This record gives sequence, structure tokens and C-alpha cells, in this order.
Amino acid sequence: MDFKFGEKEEKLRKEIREFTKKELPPGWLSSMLEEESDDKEWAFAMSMSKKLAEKGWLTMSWPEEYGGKGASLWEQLVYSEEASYWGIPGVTMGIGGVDWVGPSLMMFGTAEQKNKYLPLIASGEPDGIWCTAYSEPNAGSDFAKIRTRAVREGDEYVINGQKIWTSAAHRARWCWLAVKTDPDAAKPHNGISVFVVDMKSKGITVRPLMNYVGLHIFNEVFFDDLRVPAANLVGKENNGWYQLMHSLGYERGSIAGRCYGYNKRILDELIVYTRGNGLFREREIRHKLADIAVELETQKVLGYETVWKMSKGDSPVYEPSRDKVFNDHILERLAMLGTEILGGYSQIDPLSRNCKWTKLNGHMEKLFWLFLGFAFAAGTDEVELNIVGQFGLKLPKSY
Amino acid sequence: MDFKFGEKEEKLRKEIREFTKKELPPGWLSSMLEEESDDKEWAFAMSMSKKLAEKGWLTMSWPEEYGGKGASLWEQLVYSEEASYWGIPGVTMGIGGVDWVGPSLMMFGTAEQKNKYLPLIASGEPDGIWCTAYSEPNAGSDFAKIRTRAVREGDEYVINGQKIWTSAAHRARWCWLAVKTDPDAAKPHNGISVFVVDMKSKGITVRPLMNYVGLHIFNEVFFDDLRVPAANLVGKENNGWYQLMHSLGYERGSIAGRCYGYNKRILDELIVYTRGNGLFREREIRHKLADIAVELETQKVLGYETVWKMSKGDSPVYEPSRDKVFNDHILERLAMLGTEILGGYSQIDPLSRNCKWTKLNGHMEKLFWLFLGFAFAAGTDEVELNIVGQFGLKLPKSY
Amino acid sequence: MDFDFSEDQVMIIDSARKFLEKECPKNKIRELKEDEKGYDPELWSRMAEMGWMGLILPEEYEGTGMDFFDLTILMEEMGRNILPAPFFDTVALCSLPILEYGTSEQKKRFLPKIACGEEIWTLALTEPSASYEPSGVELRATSLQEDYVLEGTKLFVPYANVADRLLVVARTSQEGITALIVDAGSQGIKTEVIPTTAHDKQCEVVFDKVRVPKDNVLGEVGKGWEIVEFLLQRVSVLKCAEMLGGAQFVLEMANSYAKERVQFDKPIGSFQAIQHKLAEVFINVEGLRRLVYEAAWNISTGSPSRLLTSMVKAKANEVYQQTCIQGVKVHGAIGFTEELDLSLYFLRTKASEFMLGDTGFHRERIAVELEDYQPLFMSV
Amino acid sequence: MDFDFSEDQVMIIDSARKFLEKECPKNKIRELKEDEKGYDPELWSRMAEMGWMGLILPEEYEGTGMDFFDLTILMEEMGRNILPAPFFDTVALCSLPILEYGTSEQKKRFLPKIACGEEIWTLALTEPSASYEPSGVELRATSLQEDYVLEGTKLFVPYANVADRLLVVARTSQEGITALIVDAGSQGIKTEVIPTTAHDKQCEVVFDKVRVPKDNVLGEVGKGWEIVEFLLQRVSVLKCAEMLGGAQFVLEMANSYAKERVQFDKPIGSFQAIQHKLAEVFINVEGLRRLVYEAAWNISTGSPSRLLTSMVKAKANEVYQQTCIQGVKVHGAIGFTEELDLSLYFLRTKASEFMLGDTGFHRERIAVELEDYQPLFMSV
Repeated sequence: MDFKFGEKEEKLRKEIREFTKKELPPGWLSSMLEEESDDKEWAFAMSMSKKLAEKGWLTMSWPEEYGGKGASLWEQLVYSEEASYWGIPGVTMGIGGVDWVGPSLMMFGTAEQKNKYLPLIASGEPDGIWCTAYSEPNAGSDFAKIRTRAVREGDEYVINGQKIWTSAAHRARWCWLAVKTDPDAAKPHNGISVFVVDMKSKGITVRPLMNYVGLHIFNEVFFDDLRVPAANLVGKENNGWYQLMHSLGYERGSIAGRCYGYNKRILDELIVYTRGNGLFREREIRHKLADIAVELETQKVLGYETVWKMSKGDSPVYEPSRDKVFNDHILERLAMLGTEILGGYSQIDPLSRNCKWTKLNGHMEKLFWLFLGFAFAAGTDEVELNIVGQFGLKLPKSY
Repeated sequence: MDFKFGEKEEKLRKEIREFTKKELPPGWLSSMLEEESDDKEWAFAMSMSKKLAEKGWLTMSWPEEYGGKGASLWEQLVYSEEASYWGIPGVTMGIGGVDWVGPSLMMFGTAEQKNKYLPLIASGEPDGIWCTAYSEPNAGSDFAKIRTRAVREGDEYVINGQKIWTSAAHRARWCWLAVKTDPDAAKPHNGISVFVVDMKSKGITVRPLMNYVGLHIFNEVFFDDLRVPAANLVGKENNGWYQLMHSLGYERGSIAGRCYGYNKRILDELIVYTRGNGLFREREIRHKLADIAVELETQKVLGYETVWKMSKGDSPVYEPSRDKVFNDHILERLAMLGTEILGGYSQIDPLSRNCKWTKLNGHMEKLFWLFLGFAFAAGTDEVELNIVGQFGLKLPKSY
Repeated sequence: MDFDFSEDQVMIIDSARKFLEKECPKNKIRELKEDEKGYDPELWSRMAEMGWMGLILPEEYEGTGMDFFDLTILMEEMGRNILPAPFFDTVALCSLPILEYGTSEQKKRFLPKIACGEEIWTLALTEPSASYEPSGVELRATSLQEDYVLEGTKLFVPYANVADRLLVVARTSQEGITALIVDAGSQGIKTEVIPTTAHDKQCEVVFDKVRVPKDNVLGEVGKGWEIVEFLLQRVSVLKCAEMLGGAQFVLEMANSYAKERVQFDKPIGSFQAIQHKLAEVFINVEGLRRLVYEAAWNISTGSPSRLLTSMVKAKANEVYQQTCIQGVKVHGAIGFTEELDLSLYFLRTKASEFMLGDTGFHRERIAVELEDYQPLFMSV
Repeated sequence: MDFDFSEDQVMIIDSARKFLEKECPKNKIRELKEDEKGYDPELWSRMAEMGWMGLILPEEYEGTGMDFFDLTILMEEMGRNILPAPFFDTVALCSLPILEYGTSEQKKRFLPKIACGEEIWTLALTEPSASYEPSGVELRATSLQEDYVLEGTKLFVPYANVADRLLVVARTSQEGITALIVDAGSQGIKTEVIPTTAHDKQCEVVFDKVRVPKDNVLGEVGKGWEIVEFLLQRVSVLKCAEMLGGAQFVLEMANSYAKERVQFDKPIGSFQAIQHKLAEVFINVEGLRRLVYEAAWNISTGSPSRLLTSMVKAKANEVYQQTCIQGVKVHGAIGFTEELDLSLYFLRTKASEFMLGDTGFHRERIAVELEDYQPLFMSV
């Protein structure tokens, strides 16, 4: 048993802290989940991606040949924690670029695909930005039901259909697209394939789906006789489901740290805020803060456990779902407590950056209005609890 | 709209308060759900039944011809509230005697059955005590699956099988028994019948099922070639399910008041206790008390609504389940808060009546250890939420 | 005991629901979010024609003379349709205090204009402390000859941007708080709309040496907090009714969606995780309904309860928010979009929670009542 | 970072589990509930032979010299099997403070007897105030020549009915608290078992002019609260490990039942209402496990954290209780019976919660730490 990070990780931690001090504006509080929404913020995020790439951090876990540093999962964890605590924007290269598109390409891509796309991501340039298109209007939790169709015609596939909840589609240079290639497959999971799609292609329409606070995060993406070179098929035809399941594993190393870092920062801000205005002296408030502090410590070590299992070469099964449910609970509690603490001020629009009445940069309001969105981003709690029940407790299927 | 009780009800309320002052020992705090467990308490309960009968309150809602007073549902509500707040024991005549056995007999019984059993219940004598035997080891929530079998032989039925969770079986003179008379019925609900069984008959074995605090509330009851006169069949053969469903309605008028009265007393006791020892000055504690006070007020008016619907002649469908779920939540919160308030003292055995360290007569510990039992007594919360979902919200079946 | 509505009440409910569905559809509500005024003057006039502004004012002030309970169920319908208009502010927060505390002069002067929809009023009570405690009132009213001179800032004043008059709660002495009727056009008043998430036109109002004639004091000098208590102890029930209406509608939306939306070949409402969530919300909304009616009825019949009103507001705060959160959860990602009507409701919960006291504030008031209360078992 | 157990640790776990399952089956636990002593002296001897009492004592005191983490995982196994024996009391509450604060004289005199299983010890700390604050200590120790004279009452003293010696926390001056080693057979000590629901032999111990030689002071006079803090900041983790073991077993029981029990023609574990309940419990038990290990490891390696220890106890209190409650719910009525092993665990949760501080107590300690803590974002 050993609960200590190695020297390598501690050194990295120090470097990142120095980096943030130098590169981030004073008093910077991340905007998480919304950097794609605003042009100015997006530009800043892209400038940071570039710097992170130069530091070798952006894709640190990748092998050196693809622009990485072959960093360990523990280094990646430290990086994710710190990046998230300090709110460094631009760490993901759109949705999935760093987390799963790159690793999947390494595993399933052709040599051409690897050589073309991996360096783009690792460079931190706008040409390395990806969006991921899985969900469809009638295939949310029940992903196997997707209907977007790719039909082979000579050297091309012709794609028709619609995706929804496609984050960052309006910023992405490429799309990581799941489609049906065999609608008649005996099991619906068997007829799915993954393609790389150039977002500049003819036949793609991106329609913004504004969320209820007015942020542009999601999109609908329509494919209308989109022609994609057959060379853009990733891996084997009809093997997409298994590739995706596999690739889910890649992001897990970074998620734990990312969630913890974000939450820790919020808690720290709330502690300082309530100490400042005297609310901390109210037993109810400080006990709620204490209680969330307990949950955060628990989240930290649970996340470490997941990374530890991966570091031993095990493929985590239910742990990521477990960690996600746990994180969703924490976000909900932070959101409720944060707005309770802000009281009447929690009404202020978090997008009004310059309102003199805004507290904590609008961070608490943002969390309050977005925590439900975080929760949906990678599967609802119901779906995650089903996975925990089925694979963690070996209970029968419940849906 | 009118939220006021009539003069009749207010008068009754006053009479009951005078009665409790006269008849209950000073500082009496009810023992609820456990009067059957202890011989001495049972004797006291029976003495109170008798007095309640003399007052005409025990079966006040029954027609005068059967020993009642034809009291309105509102009078019954007031009686239930007060009896429960003051902890008057002996109000139910075992399990179901007053609440559903009597009313069911009035509806489905033969003239002989009515003449024999109703006066016994109304008299408040030990010979009017009933137990109710529905559940079986494999038929809990899924009641239609009962297997206890009654086979007609001439003028008798021969009954074999086993019941479980039969409260008060060790005190009861009679058993209100649900059995299978047609195991081959197309729908399992169609093969059920109800019998009146003399607990002194040969072929009945009662085995105590002690609960985990050592109270004797539940029993297993075994039937081994028990012979019951055919005249003891209640209503029509194989019609039992529908009769039981119907009879569930009867107790509803008293349940709301009973739950509210009990909870209100606990809350009052906790308020006085924490005011006394200074804990009330802690904002956390007094806000939790305040919050439960809100829930109790809500419970009160929800229960009134149910009674009001019945008073208009409507048969409540989901309301009793709604009220039960609500009550279960309140009990859980009271139990948690009560033991939090008692702290280390919540360890004291509630059955040790004379321990000098016992606080509040052991009432909070009793509640803590028993609240889960209350919750199971008439269907688990899952089952109740299913009913609320299906009939209150018209959602599809979820089980 | 009788929980039936009277025929008149059924009529109020039916006509309000029909009127609002027709005259104030959701797309209008969306437009008004972006509108500078935040309400539709034409719709306002039609509401006045319906007699709503004067619903519970006596006929001598051009009202219809109905009672507090009737106004409660009208507010419930407005909440159901989240009517964006300064109705609560004008009628509940201002006309009721004038009716209760005004001189006959003041009543004659102001109430008919409210009843006819001619004037919009609002309450300027909270300040940057964002508190409903007397200590939160720091805006100074200094006596100067026939006038008071107001100096200070009010925050979260609803619809001050379009108000004709403000009921301002000011500090006239160290211990004394006084309510003043102030012409919104007075010199020295600067109003700025605060950017709230709900775009619901709450304002910062700065008073820079604003002169108010002493005739405009409502109630007694130094006893203005009584008027605030009147709002906290009675009028807040109307806000709760509005919240109840909103919660009911959100529940209905989520319930419909749970029946329609199919995943894993079944309506999602047939999964216990969804069904039980909805059932719990349903139970709480039903409970809130009875609580609101109980409190409103008590007020209507002249026996208001400080304890019960605080219970209702605490409960309404919790139930409305939870209903929206669970409603969004049932919808999944779609619940997160601007396009779904749910967001119109959800975004307004924060303002409703804050208005006349958040949950912690009312829990404390309940606790104060419990501290002195004599339990039945000790009193008999 | 490495969460693997060492081979030695795996051996501790395996052998403890096998030993306890064999030597202390559930029927024995039931018997001991009714037993006057509340533990089995023969089993106690065999535990001593296994080297458990001296597990982390140095070899010079007849111990095995293993570390705090090793003791933690042993406690977890004991909790899993809810071993009814004064192990925690003797070893954790008494031998560890002696090892930390004792003179070499005291260590030599007392520790070997504990290591060999010859003596049973317990801590007499709490009093009728039932508090873990220094103010709760009112029992007086008055200096009289070579002795202290003890006068007062200790409450909830575990296994005082069979203890050979007591570690008594007494007030020696207005501000000063002192820990004293007291012979349980001293004249003037009256011990009475308190009737607890769990029948777990907690006692009232009345001290009537009990004389204790001054040599028996543990640590410094007037600084006895440091020893209590040592218990609160470190030793409590061992109690948490015990609770973790119990919670894990209860979860396993409930999970098995959910797979076996059929209603509506399906195992009840396939209903989301049941499955999601269990999944939430599972998540919390897994979290508690890592927290306990983290805290124990920190202590083992010489960097104990007051903050972390309080976090672990607060979490253990909540998780163990919730696991039992949910476990009973999953079982339905059967969970409510004496016959089901679950009750053995459930009934003990109250004692575990109270021991070394309940949730509110530790939340307050966490808050005190947070009040002074310098957040990272302000410190870089």
C-alpha cells in the first residue's frame, strides 16, 4: 500500500502550478464546459492548447512517435487534477480529440490515419479539434439504436442521417462519427462503424442547440448525402461498437482527476467566500462545507483506485460509472450549497461577465445551471447505476 | 373551501383529551406497535379497549346496530389523531379488528357472521381480538402468489399451509385468513377466498418471529389439516381478492390521523427535550426540527384531503399509497433526528423501561429500530411508489 | 372541512387558464424575455379588463371584492403559465399593503389606478445585503421640512424599470423603519435592470437625494417593518401559489415525456428509476397544494398564521426547485435545452425562492415559533 | 501510488477471516449477547495465540512489531465478523496510548500482559454528558499524598464488566485533565452493565473515593487531553476499519438476497428501485474503504492528519448506518427479524457511531480545520 505520488509526479505538479501562474490571468476561474460557446474564450483556449502542446503536456500519455511523452497514468492524473483546479482551458482539443480519438486511432487506425491526424491533435492547433457524434434523437441511453446510415459506393461511403448533442461541432475540424453500416445485423450492436469526417465536407449542416442559459455547447448535425472516402473508415466495418467500448477506457485515466480538481476548486472558493462574509460562522453552512469536503476526499481516493487498476493493466468495468455517479452527487450538492450561500445573488446571469453584482465570477450560478448537463454528458445516472449494479454487484439486468 | 372542523368534532376532541387525562398514567408515552409484545402492556391495552368501547369510540364509525355510533369520517379522523397523539393503547382490537374485519363483515358477511363477530369487536373484550393473515414466505409484495390451500370437504374446508408476518396472532381470538381455493384459476387473483378462523381450532400452530430488538410482534402461523366450517367463508368463494381490495379502503380514514398524531407527539417531545438541554440553540438542530414541522403540517393536510375525498363518496386510489410513502419519509427523518439528538443515549435498549439512563421513555430508540418495520407493515415503499406512479400519474406498470 | 372550490372559484380558474393559454403562449413569454419592458402593456390592459388587478379590492376602489383565497388560485394559474408581468409586484406587494395600512386618502388616490391597470407598482425593499431582516434596510430617509430625502440603493427590485410608483422601505431613524410611496419619476432615481439568468427584469434602483412628501408615508413613521411582516406573513402565500402552479405544470410536462419517450423499447416512465422519481415529485406537489390552500384560507377567514406561512414558503421553495431539477433529469439532455418550455420555469425558480425569504430564512422563523410554542401534551 | 496489499497483509486478512468464521460463528455471537461477560475467554486466548493483541507492539513487549496499517486490516476483518470481544478497547484504546505516552517502566509493566492476552483493558472517558469535548470530563482526581482520589461517574465504558484495568480520564485541576491507569479491582469502583439494545456490555462505572498511585499517571499531569486527541486523531481509524468490515458484509448479504428473492417472477435485484439502492450503497462502501486505507497508511508512515481522520469517522458513521438501513429495506420484513444476521450488525451501529465521536462532532472538527486552511489557489 502506498498513497504517495512519486517524485516525477510531484515535479510535474510544481511545473504546472508555475505554468498557470505565468500563463493565466490573475484571479482566473475556469469556465469549464463552455469554452466553445464564446469566440473570445475559444480563442484563448486555443492559445493555451498551443502552449500545453509546447510543454508536451497536451498529449502527454501518448507515445513519443505520435507527439506524446509516454507519460504514466499517474502523471496524467496529476496533470488532469491541476489543469482542472486551475481551470486551464483548451486541454481536450474539442470533444474527445485527446481523450479517445487519438488513442483509438493508435489502436485501430491505419498508418495513414495515424500520420495525418495524431500530429494535428498533439500540435494544439485548431486543425486538431474534434467533435464526437454518437447520440441521435432516438438513441440516447440506448445507443445501439442509431440510424444514421453509411452506404458504400465504390471508394466512398454515402452518409445520411442526424446526430444530436454533438458538443463542439461548431468548432471542430473533424468529426468522430458512429453510423450504421449494417442495419440488418442480427444484433444491432454488430452493424456499427466509425468514420473520420472532415467537417468542411459538403453535406454537413450544423445547427446550434442552445442550452437554457444561452450557452452554445450542443449542436445537431445533419448529414445529407455526405460522401466520405472509404479510407476514412476506422478499424473494421461493423466493428464500431466494440472499438468504441474499448476506447471508452482511454479517457478514464483523466476523468477522475479532472472532476476532483474542478470540485476542489469550487469548494475552496466557497470556503474562502463564506469565511469572508461571515457565513462560515453558521454551523449549518460550515457543516455542509465539511461534509462536501469529506465527499471530495472520497472522490479523490476512489478515482485514484480506478487509475491504479488501470496502471496494473486491468480494464476497469464498473469503476468509471461508479466514479461518475459519485461525481454527479457531488456536483449537485456543490451547486445547491453554492447557490444557497450566494442567496439572492445566485440569480445573476453567469454570462454577464461584467455585472458588478456577480459573485465568484458567476461560477456558482454556472455550476447550478449546468450540473444537470454535466450529468447527462456521458450517460444519465440511471444508466450508470445500471452498470454499477450489473457489473459491480453482478445483479441481473434492470432495464 | 373550508379548513375548519365542525363543532361536533371539536367537542369530541375535547372529550378525548379529558379521557386521556383521567385514564392514562401521568407522563404516558405510547408504545405503539408493541402492545402485543408484553403481557402487562397487553392487559393494560385490553382494559383501555373496554373503556373506549364504553365511550362508544372504539367502533365509532360503525352503524349503531353493530355497536357503533355512525360517526362521520371526520369524527373518526379526530379520534385517530388524538388517540395516537396521546398514545391510547388498545384502539385497534388486534390487527384489523376495528379497521377492516368489522367493515368487511358488514359488507360481505352473512347475517350469522355479523351477529356473532361484530358485537365481540365492538365490546372491546379479548374475545373480539383479530389477527390478519395474508403474507406468505413467497408472497409478500406479490400477494396473488399465496399457496395456503383450502379444500372443501362436505360442510367444511380443510386448510393447509403457512402464513408469515402475522401480527398479533399470539393474542388473537380470531384470524382473518386469505387462502387459495382455486389454484388453477386463469388469473391467480381469481382463486382467493377469505375465511374466519377460530384461533383455538386444532391444526393451528403459532410460532413467534421476534424482531431484532426482541419484541414479539410478528408470528408465523402454520395450518395443518385445519378444519373450518363452510359457514366461515366470508363472501363468495374465489372472490377474496376483490373483497380484500375493497376492504383496504376502510382503514384509510383512520390511518392519516393515526400517523399524524403519532408523529406530532414525537416532534413535540423532541422540541421540549432540545429546549431543555440547550440543543435547540444549535441552528442545525432547530432547523431540522423546523423542517420536520413543515413535513408534518403537509402530512396533516394531505391526510385530510384523503378523508375529504372519501367523505364525498370517492374511493381513494393512489392517495393511501401517497400518504404512506410520505409517512415513511417522515418516520425516517424523525428516527434519524431523534437519535442524533439523543447521541450516545440512543444506545439504550428501549425495552429496559426502568433504566435510569433512558431518555424520553425510550421512545426515540423504539422509533429508530422500528421505523423500517412500520414501513414494511403495509407494503414496501417501492410497491407504494409503483401505485402512485400507475394510478396517480397514469404511468405504465414498472414491475 | 371541505376542499371543494366554489363555483366562482372554478370560474376564476377556468377563465384564467383559458385566457393565459390563449393570450400568453410560450413564444410570447420567450419574446418578453428579450423585451426591454419585460411585459406586454396590451396584455396588461386585458388583464385589467378581466378584473384581475382589482380582484380583491373593494368595489369602492373599482375592485371586484373577492377574497384572498380567490386571488391565491388566480396566482396559481399565473404561475402555471409563468405570466411575465408585474402583477404580483403591483397587486400583491403594493395594493394589499395600501389596502391594509393606507389612509382612506391614500386608498382613494392609489387603489383605483391599480384596479384599472393604469399604474404599475413595485416594492423596493432588499438592498445589497440581499436580506429580509430589518438590519438589511440601510437606505436612509432623512426628514427635511415637508419631505423625506432618500439616499441609498435598492437591489433586486422587480419591474422597477416599468413601475410608476415604488413602495420604498427606508430607515428613518436608528431603530425606525418606514414605508414610503415614491413616484418612480422622482428626480434622483436611477434604475438599471440587473442581468438575471431568467431575464426577469429585476433592478438596481439608486436613490440620490430623492424627495418624497411626508404625506406619502404608508402606515406609521418608524413602524414600516410591520408592513414588511404583513408581506412576509400573508402576501408570501400568493408567491407560493404561483410557485405551486409552476411546479404542477413542470410535473405534467415531465410526466407526459416519460410516457412518450421510448428507450430500450419501453416508455422511460416504466423504469422504476424514472417512475419513482416522478411519484415523489407528485407527492410533494400535492402536499404543497394543500398547504398553500390551507394558509390562504386561514388568511381569507381572518386567522393568518405566521408559522404556517413560513412553512408554506419553505416548502414551496424546496418543492418548486426539486420539481424542476427532477423534471430536467427525466427529460435527459433535451431538458437542458432552451427550446424546452421547462427552462422558462426552471430559470425563474431562483427569483421565487429569494422573493420574501429563502428556505433558511423561513426555517429560522419557524424555529423561532417553535421555541415559544406550548406543545399540546404539556398544555392539557 | 499502489493499492495492493503486501503478502503479509494478504495473510493477515486470510487467516483472520478463516479463524473468525470458524471460531466465532454467528450462533456464538448470539450466545454472547446473552452472556454475562459478553466475550469468550477461550476465544480470547486463541486470539492472543494468533498474536493479535500484540500485533503492532514491539517485540520487546512480546508483540509482533507489525504496523498500524496491518492492525487496520485486522480490525476490518473483526468488523466483518462482528467479533464480540474487548479487542478494540484493550488494544486500540489502551495499548496504543501506553505505547505512545507511557514511561518505559509502564510499557514494560503493562504491554506484555496485553500482548499475551492476560489482561483486558478499557477506556473510561465519557460521562453522563455523553460528549467527547474536554468539557465533558467532570470526574475529579484529587491529589492526596502519593495518590489521586477519584470521584465521579463514567458512562458507556465498554467491557468495564470484565476489564482488569481502566484508562481513566479525569480532571485534576480546573483546566487540567489527566489520564490514569486504574486497577479495575480498586476499592470504591462499582461497575454496572448498561442495558443497550446491542447487548454490547457498555457500563456505568462509579468511582467512590478510589485511590490511584501517582505512578499510574499516563503521560503528563494536566495534559491528559493530548492522549484523548491521540485517540481521536489516530485510533479512531481502527474503529472505522471495523465499521467498514461490517458494512461490507451487510452489503454482501443484501446483494445475495436481492439475487435470490423472487417477486413478480423476477429476482428483486432486477428492479431498479432495489438495484440502484444497492449500487449507491456499494459506491459508498468502496469509497469508505479507500478513505480508511488512506488514513491508516498516513498514520503508519508517520504523517497522521487530524482532518483526514475526522473525515473518515464522519464518513464511516454515515456509510455503516445507511448500509444497514438499506440492507434492511432490501430484505423487506425478513430484515426486521432477530433471526437474520443483519440485525447483529445493525444494532451495533449506534455504539460505533458514538465511539470516539459522532458525525456532528467530527463535522465540527473538519470545519475547524477548514477555517484555518490555506486553499491552494491562494497559496501559489
